[in-house]
Amino acid sequence: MILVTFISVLMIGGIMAWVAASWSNLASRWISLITLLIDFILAISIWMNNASTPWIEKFYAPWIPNFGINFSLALDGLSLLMLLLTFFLGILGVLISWNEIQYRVGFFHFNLLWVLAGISGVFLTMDLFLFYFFWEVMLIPMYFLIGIWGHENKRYAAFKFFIFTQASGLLMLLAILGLYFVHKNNSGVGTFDYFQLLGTQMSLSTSRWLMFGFLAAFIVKLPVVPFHTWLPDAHSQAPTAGSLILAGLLLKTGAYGLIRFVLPLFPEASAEFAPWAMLLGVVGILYGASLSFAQTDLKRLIAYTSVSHMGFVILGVFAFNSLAMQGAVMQMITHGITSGALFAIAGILYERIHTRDINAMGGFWVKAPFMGVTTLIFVLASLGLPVLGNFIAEFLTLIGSWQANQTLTILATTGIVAATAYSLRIMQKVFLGKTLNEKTMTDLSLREKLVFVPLIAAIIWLGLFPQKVLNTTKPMIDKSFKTEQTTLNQKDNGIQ
Amino acid sequence: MEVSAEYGLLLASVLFILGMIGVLIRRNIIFMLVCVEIMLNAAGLAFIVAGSKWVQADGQVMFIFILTMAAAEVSVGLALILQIYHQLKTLDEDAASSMKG
Amino acid sequence: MEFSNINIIDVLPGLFLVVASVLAMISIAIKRNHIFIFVVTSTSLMGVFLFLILYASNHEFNVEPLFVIDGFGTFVTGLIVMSALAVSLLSYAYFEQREERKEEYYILLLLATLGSDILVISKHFVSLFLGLEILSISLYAMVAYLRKRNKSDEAGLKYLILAAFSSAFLLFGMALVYSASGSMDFTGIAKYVSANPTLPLPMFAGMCLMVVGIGFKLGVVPFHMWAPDVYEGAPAPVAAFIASISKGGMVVLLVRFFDTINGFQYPVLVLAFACIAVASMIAGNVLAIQQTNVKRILAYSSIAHMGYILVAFLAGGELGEEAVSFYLVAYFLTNIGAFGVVAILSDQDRDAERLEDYQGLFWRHPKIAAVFTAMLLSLAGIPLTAGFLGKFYLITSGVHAQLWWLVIVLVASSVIGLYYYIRIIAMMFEKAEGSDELALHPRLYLINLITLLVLCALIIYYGIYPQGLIEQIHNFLQ
Amino acid sequence: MNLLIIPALPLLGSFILIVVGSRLPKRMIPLVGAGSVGLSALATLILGYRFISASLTSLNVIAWQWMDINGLSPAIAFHLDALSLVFIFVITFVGFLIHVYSAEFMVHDEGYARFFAYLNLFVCSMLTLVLADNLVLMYLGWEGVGLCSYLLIGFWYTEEKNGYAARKAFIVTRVGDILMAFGLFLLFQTFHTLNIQEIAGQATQQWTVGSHTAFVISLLLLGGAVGKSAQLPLQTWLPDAMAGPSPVSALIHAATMVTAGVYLIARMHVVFEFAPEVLMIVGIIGAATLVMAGFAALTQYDLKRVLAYSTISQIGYMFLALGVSAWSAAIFHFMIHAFFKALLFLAAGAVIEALHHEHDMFKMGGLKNKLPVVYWTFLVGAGSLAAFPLITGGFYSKDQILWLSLASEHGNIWFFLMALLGALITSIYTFRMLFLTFFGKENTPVSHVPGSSMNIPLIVLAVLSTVGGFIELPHTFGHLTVFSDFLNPILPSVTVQEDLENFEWLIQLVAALVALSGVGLAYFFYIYKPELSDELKSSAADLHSFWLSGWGFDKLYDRLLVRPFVYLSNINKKDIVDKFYDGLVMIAEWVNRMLSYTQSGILRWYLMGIVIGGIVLMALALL
Repeated sequence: MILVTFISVLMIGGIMAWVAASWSNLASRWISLITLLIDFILAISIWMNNASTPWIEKFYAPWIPNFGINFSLALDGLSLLMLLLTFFLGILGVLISWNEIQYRVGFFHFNLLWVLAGISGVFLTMDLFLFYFFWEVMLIPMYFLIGIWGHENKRYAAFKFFIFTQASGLLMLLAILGLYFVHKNNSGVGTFDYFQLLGTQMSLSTSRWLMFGFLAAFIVKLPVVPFHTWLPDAHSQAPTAGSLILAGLLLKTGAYGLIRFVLPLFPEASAEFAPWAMLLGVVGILYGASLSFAQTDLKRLIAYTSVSHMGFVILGVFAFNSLAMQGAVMQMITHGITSGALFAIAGILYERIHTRDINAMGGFWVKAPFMGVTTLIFVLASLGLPVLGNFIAEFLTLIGSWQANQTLTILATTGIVAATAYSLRIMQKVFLGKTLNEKTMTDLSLREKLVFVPLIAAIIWLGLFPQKVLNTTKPMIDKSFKTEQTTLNQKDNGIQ
Repeated sequence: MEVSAEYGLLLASVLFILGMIGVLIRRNIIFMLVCVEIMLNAAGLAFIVAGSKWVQADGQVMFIFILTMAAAEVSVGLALILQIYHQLKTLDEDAASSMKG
Repeated sequence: MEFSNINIIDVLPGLFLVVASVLAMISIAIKRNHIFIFVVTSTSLMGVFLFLILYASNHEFNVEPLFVIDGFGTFVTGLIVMSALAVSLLSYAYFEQREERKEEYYILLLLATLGSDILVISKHFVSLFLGLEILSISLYAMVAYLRKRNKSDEAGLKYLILAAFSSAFLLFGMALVYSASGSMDFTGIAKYVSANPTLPLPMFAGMCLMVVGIGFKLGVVPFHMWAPDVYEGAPAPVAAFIASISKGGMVVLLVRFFDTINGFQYPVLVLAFACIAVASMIAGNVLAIQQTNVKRILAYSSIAHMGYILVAFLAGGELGEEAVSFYLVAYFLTNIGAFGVVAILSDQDRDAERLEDYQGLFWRHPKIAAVFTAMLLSLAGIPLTAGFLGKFYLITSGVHAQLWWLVIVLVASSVIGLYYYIRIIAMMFEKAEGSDELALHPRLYLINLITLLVLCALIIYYGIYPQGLIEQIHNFLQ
Repeated sequence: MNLLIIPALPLLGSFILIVVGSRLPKRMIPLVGAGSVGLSALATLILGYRFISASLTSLNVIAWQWMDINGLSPAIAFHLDALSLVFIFVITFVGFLIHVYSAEFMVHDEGYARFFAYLNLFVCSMLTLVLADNLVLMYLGWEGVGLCSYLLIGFWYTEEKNGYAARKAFIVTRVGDILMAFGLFLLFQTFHTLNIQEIAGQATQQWTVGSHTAFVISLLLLGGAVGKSAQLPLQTWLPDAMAGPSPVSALIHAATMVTAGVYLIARMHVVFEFAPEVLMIVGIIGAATLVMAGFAALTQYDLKRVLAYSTISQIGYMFLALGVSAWSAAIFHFMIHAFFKALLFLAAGAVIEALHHEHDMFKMGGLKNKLPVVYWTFLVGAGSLAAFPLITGGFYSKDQILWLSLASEHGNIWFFLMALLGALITSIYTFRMLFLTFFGKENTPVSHVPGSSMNIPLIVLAVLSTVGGFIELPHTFGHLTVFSDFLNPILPSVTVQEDLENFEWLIQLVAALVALSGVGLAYFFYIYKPELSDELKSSAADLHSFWLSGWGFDKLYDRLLVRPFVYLSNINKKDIVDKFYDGLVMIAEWVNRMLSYTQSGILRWYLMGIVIGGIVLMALALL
């Protein structure tokens, strides 16, 4: 039941926030903040006392029996972590847009909360139809967030985002239906239930096609080069909270989908596809890095770093061993925090100097040392410095993928050098060097500190005490690698 | 004397095609209407031929329906043509092309 | 044929409609009064609808030789009547603001509904022809009803000539089929067809010519070109009627005819329809992407949607029919809703058809904008709307029948489709600057608003909880 | 007393300074900064005393389990043994002295607190590096010091070029780091652990000398070491790193961080011993580097750049020693070098500050009497660097390396000759530096004379760099082996080729003579006949500029790597992939235009459409 609460609280909160705005914007801000806090505390409480069972919580109710469609939710370690991330970033999103958004505040928070509701749904649902349902539902409010409160080129960005994700989503729908009928023909029961579909027997070619259907949706969301071009536009045009949620959460739904659906549903096909997927990941890492090094629009730059970082996720997921998988999950979380923070910084810089062009920035450290330190920390995180969470993620991913494929791992690791280059470039261009454009520059306000201190704490905590997180996902990952372990061993022997 | 149904149908189709070509090439709306009527009557003829082929009354019944419908259609059509003429001061169909794209 | 009361019940809806139209005429003869005739029309439609809800059953009953009243027919009849009701509800306010004489419109409306109803239950060329012509001829008048407007007349004339032209094809086709098979009864034709596996040329030719006629009514490529012009010229409620009811009847007829004669055994016909479907889906969507006239956009989208329906039609079988029925419901509701919005925003000098008319609508009339958004999303097939489940149903049937190519085209083209729906939505959420001078100043009638809200509620309800509707369809289609 | 406190104190200090540094009164800042390091130095002394008196071999402390996923279970755990003890002693002690020095040196800088914060952070990470008991934690320290060096090189961040130097340092070392990372991956794959002791244990069980895996792994680790220790081919960052304040150069780029590579190899010597070829490579790198850097140092104008190149070349000696598996000799030279090189840098810093930030030696001169303390201490340091016979620590440490480079079982005559050549050059450039700076006529007036808190560290270091040498005396006289005995449990003592044992005195004699002759040459060229040096310079101008530019490595890498990368990323700034999707859109719009022509609004077209449709259908039917 609590799983339903997670989603419904957000939806109701959203409506309340919209209504409340008609008499006070502040009210709607507070409402959405409180709503998210409630969910966050709920999630935390579950996390604190969860047994290491694969499935912590389940909810099930029939919805469209004729198609065997059920409203079935379930929570395991992975979903739990993702939920935590969702609510955490959600809270920060509300805080960061506290002053930024002055236009149609109520509707803004409505959309914000409904996006989060959709995302939570995606992370929770265990019915493929329902999954697709939420998958689409989360797009609409996101579209509005970009399209209404975005920057100068918002229309284009919003369209691009919407159409890319929709197109890929429809392919996934086809694949889902294909799976449905395959299962129906095998067993006579038509159902979209994840657990029943898990062991579906099918010919390799069939599963290959279906897998590509699923992949289409996920690698566009992730995004994987060459399906990434919606991302820079969407990220750079969205309002701060929007970019924060895009980078922090929406991309993760893609990775989540890979872990939750593609690998378990099509083990052989994905094992067969793994090398190519890893290759795509590496291409993403390097390509994203080189592009972000060239950008002059700060948000665009950060967006391309996301492309680069999500490359590690797909690399780790398709390395088919628990080390890399843990790394990938970790990367999902840490990248969520890091990129979120960087976008937040870009946002508050924009609030102050009304430009995103880094050539118009420089030497802000003088005026804003706190902001400088904060940025420094997250820049270092994004270049994978130990002590910060991203290091754990990348280290695990790479040490895992090394077991699977060494050449690709080597290439991926060179991406870290590139990461150093572009990350330090941010620092240099914005905070070091000659002091420019500093008249309107001010240091972090208390509210902004309230945003960044938790982020910093989180990223350092993840870097020093990752075990708690790793334990949370451990049961689920161990379970999912009972089958793959064999293939991994074969790979191992192949290497020695 | 006996005429096989095929010839009847052939005649009908020739009529039909004539009418069709007429509709396609005439510019004057009234003539277009007339040509449509020709096509309809061609169809009617085809029905009658078919009816006589199967020695049934249905074909002729259908023809009567067609006549009625044609009449109704023409009446509405003429009304519209009047309106068009009021507005465009011409019966050239190509003039009535304000909506496009 | 024996008149046990159940059969009376079966034929009653049609009779009701006849009676209603006659009543309407009489009322005019007595006294011209808009409200009165509006009330008469609406109540009678309402009555028929309620009657169907209460007494409709899914058993089959033939009125030899013309009509067959079965579950499918009854269901769609109900749908048509309900849609007609919605249209008439929307029409009142619309025509109240126009200067023409309003009363005859309702007679035409009722007659058109009757014609469509006859199409739905007909199983014989004669009844088919009758229904079709009753529908068309009343539509000519309805399209050209606002005779002070050039567009309206032009649209009417175009529609008339094209419709007559295409029905000539249809008739000639019928004649050929008749001459070949010796029967104008679907079942009779079916017998003939099953008797001799290789059909003679005239038979085929006839069927193709019939397809031309049918295709025209459905407005599918390449018989679609009338659609945008007519939609643009016709009064918004009439456009709604054409978009939904007149097409719905034809769809049902097509399904029935093909099922009875089992047309799927002829690859030629299947191929023909496949090509038509693909062409419609692509052309319809592509034509709309740079269109700036909302009515034309909706016209093109309806072309595409007919293409979608053809996919389910080709899929055939139990699932196919269900899909068609469900999609018709969603499509009717959505289209009427969409044109309803256009209608409610129109004022006496012109319809609200320009894209700019919708700029910032969300901040001026949130409710209407919300409804329109829902309708457009439903057309685009986004979850939380009936349109999504409709499309889901179609794709399901397509995948089930392994029509991969059609399904792929469906998906791809609906992606193109997204663009122009979103464009309108984006327009509505723009900041409302500069749009004031060209903004229309319609008088808002509560009745329209309520109708729209009801439609919107239905769409969302079926989008979230389709189970009930699906059950209904199941019962009727057994 | 807990081992943790040693790295914890500086961390605490830096934390305090970062958080509240800006609000602290100016006096407090050095108190916190230097105080914390001082305390941990004290702690080190106490701990070291305990350690030796209890004659422990090792001491382990586990703070907490870092992560634990099937097999990979690195902990935040520290491991103290003789080797790491030497290192933490040097780090904390020299570190403390440098902090004290900085307290005065940096006092007028507005980033006072920031400076100490970074410096403390550095000390902490360096301690973590050397104390780590597993390679992951060591990697943490490894990256940490890299970060601090980045921050401190770019400390004066308003200068564009400082930022560039800082980034260069970070990125170049990062290249080495990822090689090391590969080493880690491979180690984990082979042994399923990254704990150093366990690796050592398993290596001895599983490997035989010359095993392929061992070869690859140690090569990769060497890559890391080369990066950090600025050896060929990754040495280019160090000279630029002089952009940082002098104390930074003293602490990071002379005494401690740059020797992390030496530490790594010494720490993993078990692995390296299974790969003699790699050890040979280490030696070659060392030899090549020390000569290369020596020549480069000969030609520099900038006082600090000379020291930088000399650091590179001295570390070259250490590598050479490691290469001939004279482990303790390398560590010994590390310690002595830490003393005198820190001393030299601090002194140089004092000089530069005295001449308000004049770096060019040729604009200096005659400071002998102006800055007596600096002069004398600098002299001691220079002597030690030039290995002035018998009285300096440098003599003993370097002489050991010279001897073993020939006499060790892995040694050979070429190593020896290179080392000898290096020694000659070393003493030449050292005293060239000394003469140019302190002798001759005064070119720039002295603005400000260093105070006590700058002088005291200089003196202490001077003493250390002299007496430090006497704890390890060669067989030929004294034969005192405190240091090597102390390290023996960790680092095996080197085995000398029997046939050479009796020639040690000869070698020492040669070495001494070489050192002295170097001094002589320097005197001849820069005091006795200065014009001669200019003629020499002009006669071999190309060679001079070649050496001046550090053998043109910078240019090479710039052409080879940097520019291509920047060029590639810049031409693709607009993201070529996007063009493809734009293309799709354009196609759709084109089709749309084409189709809109059919919607001409003319009835005839529409009729025609219907007819054509009919005909097509008929055609289908007929087929």
